[in-house]
Amino acid sequence: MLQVKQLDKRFGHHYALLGVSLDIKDGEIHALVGENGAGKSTLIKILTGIYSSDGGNILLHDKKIEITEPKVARKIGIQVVHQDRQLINSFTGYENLFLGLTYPTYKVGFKIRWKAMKQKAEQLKTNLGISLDLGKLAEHMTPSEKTMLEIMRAAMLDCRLLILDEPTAALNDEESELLFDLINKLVAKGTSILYVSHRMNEILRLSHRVTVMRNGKVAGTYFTKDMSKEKLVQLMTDQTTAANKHIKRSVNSSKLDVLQLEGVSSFDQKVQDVSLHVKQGEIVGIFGLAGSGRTELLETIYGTRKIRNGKLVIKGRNITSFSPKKSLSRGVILIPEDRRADGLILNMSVRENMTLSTLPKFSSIFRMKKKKEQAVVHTWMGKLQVKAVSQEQPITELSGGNQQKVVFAKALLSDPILFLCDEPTQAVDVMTREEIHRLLIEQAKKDAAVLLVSSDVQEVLDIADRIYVLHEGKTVAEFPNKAVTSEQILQVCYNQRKQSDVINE
Amino acid sequence: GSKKDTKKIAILTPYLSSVTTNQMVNLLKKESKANGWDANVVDTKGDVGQLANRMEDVIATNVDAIVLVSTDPNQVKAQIQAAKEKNIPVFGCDSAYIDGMAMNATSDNTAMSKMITEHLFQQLGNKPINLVVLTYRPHPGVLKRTLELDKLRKQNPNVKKVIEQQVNVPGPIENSRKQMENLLLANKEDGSITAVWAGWDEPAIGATQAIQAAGRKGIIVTGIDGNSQAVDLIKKGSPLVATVKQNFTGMAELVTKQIEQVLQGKAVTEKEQYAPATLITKENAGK
Amino acid sequence: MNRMQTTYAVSLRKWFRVYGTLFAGILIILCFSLLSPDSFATVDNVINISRQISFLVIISLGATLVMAVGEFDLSIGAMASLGGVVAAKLAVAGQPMWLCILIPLVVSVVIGYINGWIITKFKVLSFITTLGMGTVLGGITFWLTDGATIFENIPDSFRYLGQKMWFTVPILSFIMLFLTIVFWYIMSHTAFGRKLYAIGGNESASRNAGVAVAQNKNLAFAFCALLAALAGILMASRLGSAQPTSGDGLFLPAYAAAFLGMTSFKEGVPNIWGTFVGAAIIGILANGLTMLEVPSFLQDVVTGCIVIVAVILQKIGRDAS
Amino acid sequence: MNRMQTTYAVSLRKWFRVYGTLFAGILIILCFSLLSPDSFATVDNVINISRQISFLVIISLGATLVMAVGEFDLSIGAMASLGGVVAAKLAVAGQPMWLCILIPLVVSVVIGYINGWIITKFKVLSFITTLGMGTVLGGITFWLTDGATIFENIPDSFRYLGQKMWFTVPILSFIMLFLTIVFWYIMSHTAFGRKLYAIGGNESASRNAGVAVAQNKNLAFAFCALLAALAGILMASRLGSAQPTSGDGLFLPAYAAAFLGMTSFKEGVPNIWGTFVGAAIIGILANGLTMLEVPSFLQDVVTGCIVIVAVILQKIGRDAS
Ligand SMILES: Nc1ncnc2c1ncn2[C@@H]1O[C@H](COP(=O)(O)OP(=O)(O)OP(=O)(O)O)[C@@H](O)[C@H]1O
Ligand SMILES: Nc1ncnc2c1ncn2[C@@H]1O[C@H](COP(=O)(O)OP(=O)(O)OP(=O)(O)O)[C@@H](O)[C@H]1O
Ligand SMILES: [Mg+2]
Ligand SMILES: [Mg+2]
Repeated sequence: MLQVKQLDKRFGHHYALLGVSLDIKDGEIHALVGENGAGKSTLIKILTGIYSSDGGNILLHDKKIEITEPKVARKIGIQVVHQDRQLINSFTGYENLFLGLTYPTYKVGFKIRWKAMKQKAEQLKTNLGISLDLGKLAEHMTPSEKTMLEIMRAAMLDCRLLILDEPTAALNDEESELLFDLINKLVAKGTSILYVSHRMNEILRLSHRVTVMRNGKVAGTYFTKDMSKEKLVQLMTDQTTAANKHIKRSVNSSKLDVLQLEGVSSFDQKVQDVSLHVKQGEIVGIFGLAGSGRTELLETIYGTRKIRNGKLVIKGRNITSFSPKKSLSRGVILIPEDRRADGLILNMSVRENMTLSTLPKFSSIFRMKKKKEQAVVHTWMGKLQVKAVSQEQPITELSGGNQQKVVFAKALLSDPILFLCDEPTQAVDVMTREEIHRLLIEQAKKDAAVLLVSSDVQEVLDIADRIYVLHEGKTVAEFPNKAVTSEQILQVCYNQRKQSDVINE
Repeated sequence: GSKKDTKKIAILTPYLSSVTTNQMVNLLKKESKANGWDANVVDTKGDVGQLANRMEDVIATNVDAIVLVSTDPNQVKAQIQAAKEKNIPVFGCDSAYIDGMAMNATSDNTAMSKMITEHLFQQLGNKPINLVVLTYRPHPGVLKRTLELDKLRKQNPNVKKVIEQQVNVPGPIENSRKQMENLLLANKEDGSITAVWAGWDEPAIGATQAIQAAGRKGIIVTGIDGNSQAVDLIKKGSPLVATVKQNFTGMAELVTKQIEQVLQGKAVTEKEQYAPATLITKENAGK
Repeated sequence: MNRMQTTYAVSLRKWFRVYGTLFAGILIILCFSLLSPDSFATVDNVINISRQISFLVIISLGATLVMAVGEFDLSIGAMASLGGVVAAKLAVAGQPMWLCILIPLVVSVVIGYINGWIITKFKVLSFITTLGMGTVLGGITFWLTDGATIFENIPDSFRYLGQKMWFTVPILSFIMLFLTIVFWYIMSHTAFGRKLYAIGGNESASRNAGVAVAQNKNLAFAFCALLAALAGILMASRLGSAQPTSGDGLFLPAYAAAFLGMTSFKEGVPNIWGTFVGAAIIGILANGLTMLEVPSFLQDVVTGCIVIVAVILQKIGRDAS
Repeated sequence: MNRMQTTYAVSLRKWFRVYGTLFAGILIILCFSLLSPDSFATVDNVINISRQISFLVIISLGATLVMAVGEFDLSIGAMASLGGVVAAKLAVAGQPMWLCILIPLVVSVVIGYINGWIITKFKVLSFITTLGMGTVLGGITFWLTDGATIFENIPDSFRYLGQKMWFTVPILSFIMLFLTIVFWYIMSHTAFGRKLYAIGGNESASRNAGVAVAQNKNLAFAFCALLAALAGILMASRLGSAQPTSGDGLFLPAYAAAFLGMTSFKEGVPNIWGTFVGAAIIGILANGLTMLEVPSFLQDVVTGCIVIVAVILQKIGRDAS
């Protein structure tokens, strides 16, 4: 139905897309994969009228079309769920659904027919089989709820092609399953899907065909059934990499505890009575369903969330006053969940971002030691293979994965003894993901401790030595990562939920 | 009027930060105190809309008399009528008289302007007059003075050139000084500017400072109001040669006397009363 | 604590959070009523206040609209002055009343639209653009009036709107209430209003969703200028004269009202009723303090402190919940 | 087009983008120089302008600092007035010069810190907080002066800084240049400046990176108030008198300068040299237009238009690249 021919897109001197061609058939799930910065999001933004192309054509049913603005794309049936959520936080779900559409109104007085609006939304909800409280404000929704809401919004209009840019990046497995059901329902109705993801398993399971992008060019389009994870990775990177298998490490039990929590609760009760400990050289995973309070737990430890009671011990010292600054001085660092909102200064350069936590190292009271700063940044950019034009490039211009590397470099610069990592591999391509894992393991080997939150059970199982399961802000289980399966962990999560449901009744 | 023993007087002005208005208000306050009245001063910082609001407020509190200081009553016509309906007499001090008011005591702006302008022209004799006018037309009193100047300068064949600049309020001294500095640099030749006519004393002071700082000779400045900083400059023999001293004390006294009469239930002596202004030059500045 | 008590406390806090500023306003009214029962707490004075705040409310509504789309219009003061002056000049020239009102309003809409157009077309900051526009408008007003107040030969008909009453209530108060309700309705119950909020909430998301961002922003600026000019016209009508700087004094209070309002009703979002309450608080403070014969300088100090405290209290209410 | 030409065009555009406002400034200077070569383009006038813009530059530097942390301080005008008045009062009371300067500066730092403290402690909007603080300060100034200008018995020593020259250059100009360089250095070459920019760029990320957000913001407000008070003191020294409202007129131009500056040097970021250029443009316009004897109202119109056009031109330069 949709054909893209020889599309070019330039940012400054740099081509983000060069001669990209692609075709999508009716009722097809077409996957798009590629490393961070390969140009996937850029392609999507051109298809939806956010960017204009610098060359090439787009054909819809063999007719040339010009997608000059988002409105046009919507009119011809191209709907999109962008990588970064596009919701109005102060609006309810209902209103977000109607954003950019003609609201149902009375003829006299132009009053919006709120009831009709709700009915329409509820109807759609039933049709798609989504359960979601649309009366909530978007700012109070969890990442998965937001994704569902955006998909519903796409389905509001006649939707012939639905583009999903990393929809599962912020979702856990359970939520992802819901999403896949939804996708399958839409496809059954004849909608085509263009699906972007870094999660190879999803791609292999879901899609019919897959297009691989590399450095702004198309490396090829293939039938998914002929593909395997290894092949895809190879196509993406144009090199054969040894599959990075998890090396089981054993932690010396005589090592000291870096972090100890005893009965810690946060002021807002998002974290309740949590007890756990992390040893030197240990990677401890925290798993739980969305909204189970994992982010909040890390924030409480780090000092951005007020603690109510409980005991927190770092390296044997009982901690009584909390702030990110103090945490940093104790060697505790946080890799936040939302990189753009909480991790990066978007209008600053790679260099300025990287050294922000460790400014005293590079300055006296009177001046910045610029030479030293530049040298160190140069070294770390090399070590982590950050892809950027120079260290003066604004961080916004980097792809997501490279931004995450800068966040890690910033963390590593402060020689931490404890890493609090919240979804560190979110929206990161497979290669970078492996790199980040390697990096964490390397740090553990150097006797640093890692507390890792991830919505991906597999990730936790891959690198954690021990796993805690969190539910409604409480720790409900602890497993050593030996012979434990993902099923078992998920079992705990769900059973716990049932148990609590029963109590409430 | 109210039944209470202490009479309440409301003194309203938008220009309390101007030296002369301030002087009058303080006099009025003092006189009121001497008469055993309770005087309340309301200033609206140059905002006439606000002045109307505040006037309504004091009317609602049933004050015994209202004094408008340095205010054009035309801008609060409706409020004056409202006061009249409630039998609250409205006095003007350095304002103007319009229907509905009890009386107004003022210096005659037109007459003062005539006095100073003629003095200025006389000082320059038959030399060509290249005049800088520093004024602020939105102020009603200053406007009257400026209009009189406009009339007189058109009648005088010696006036060769007129540069009029509006002075920014607030901050008139600083602003007029800047403008004068720029004009002096733009007119470097001796005689290209021979006189500065300022609508009131503050711009005259700013201009004088600029002329002094530039070390320019052959430029004379006049102001109007007779505030003590200006009088001081005249005394010291600066380019500021003259101002018209308004008799603010006289005005305040006239108004106080009339308020007294009205509060005793008598009628005012005269609806428009003038406190005569005097020309201040180097000769009489010391006194 | 027992469960019910907690719920009660929570809902009280929530009320406080949402209606904090309103609450502060009521507290202020109570104080003044106790301190000067004979003059403050009278029907006359309520009418008086409602008339006094009418200009401020009207101009603040406009400020609220542009704030809703995430912009600022610093030219509203100059626009109000210009509106009043143009209307008065037309009235002096003997034009019929409806023309005297219509022409400045049309002019203001054009100017507001130009403001918006420059800002959306060239993607420049509204702050600096409207600051520039304000300067230009001030110059034009000065040119039109030669700096002088216009009051001579203004026909009585021109004073009608600003000075007459209907059923003992000033027409001005009716206009103010009517406009507040109309704009509340527009902002809360029409697609246009919702789009403005969407733009302010997340401009790029709105654009990507197909909202005509530029067009709606331009309209917000046009409405804002319209309301500013109307406030200026009504002020001229009320005073029976038009000063070239009369509207300038409305500029800061208008934004103070809108910002005070942002802490009410809809937390952190500019909203019409919040603005109304904000403007009312500012008006009531000025009125009550004058009646209590608080000296000018102390009035300023008290007003400033109350504004700060009102905002802080409301925040504390929020954090506690 | 051939390759070299393209590169050339691109780098020209880039230059234009980065130095757009500077370019506009130079253009304005050229125009004035051509139109009034004998008076505008003279050494005397350069000195004159440098003295005239000194207050504006100094107060704008402060505005730039708070803008860098993403806030506003609307109390700078009132702070300048207060600073001047306190200094003048002390001078009249016969205090030595250094005390006359030091005391208001200390007071201003405390007030600025309180501004910051309220804003960071209660997480309220700086806009409304400093609006309130400005009102309070205005009241205090009024109370100190009784509304009157202070000029009697001011000793000559008080006039030294504002009126004397060193090597034919006014001390004021030296102070202005010195402060501009100092604050440029602070903002660009010290960790403190880097932190301020980081906070303005992303507050939450800065906090996570261990930047003491509240503390640094408070300092920015303190510096801002300090610079405002200093501007006020110098102005009083220059005029040999202190008016209770003398600083108010600096408030809008200060932000105009800072916003004009944001379009220069560091695109979209408040920056010291940009602000300097912005203030200079505003000062040069006033100077040149007065010299050309352009009527007041037209000066306003021209100034407003040039500000808008400068911003637009710079944007077009950016978009082209
Ligand atoms: N606004 C922009 N300005 C300059 N360069 C940009 C801009 N947006 C994207 N780029 C560059 O274009 C390239 C493609 O980016 P794009 O976001 O399309 O990658 P992606 O494949 O979606 O990566 P990811 O998997 O990390 O989301 C990157 O090198 C990026 O740095
Ligand atoms: N800004 C907010 N306001 C109100 N509630 C919120 C806000 N952010 C999150 N929540 C709620 O807090 C709970 C915890 O959310 P959060 O997403 O941080 O948990 P999590 O365990 O880290 O899960 P994940 O990160 O996988 O989504 C959820 O119920 C969520 O709806
Ligand atoms: Mg992407
Ligand atoms: Mg989370």
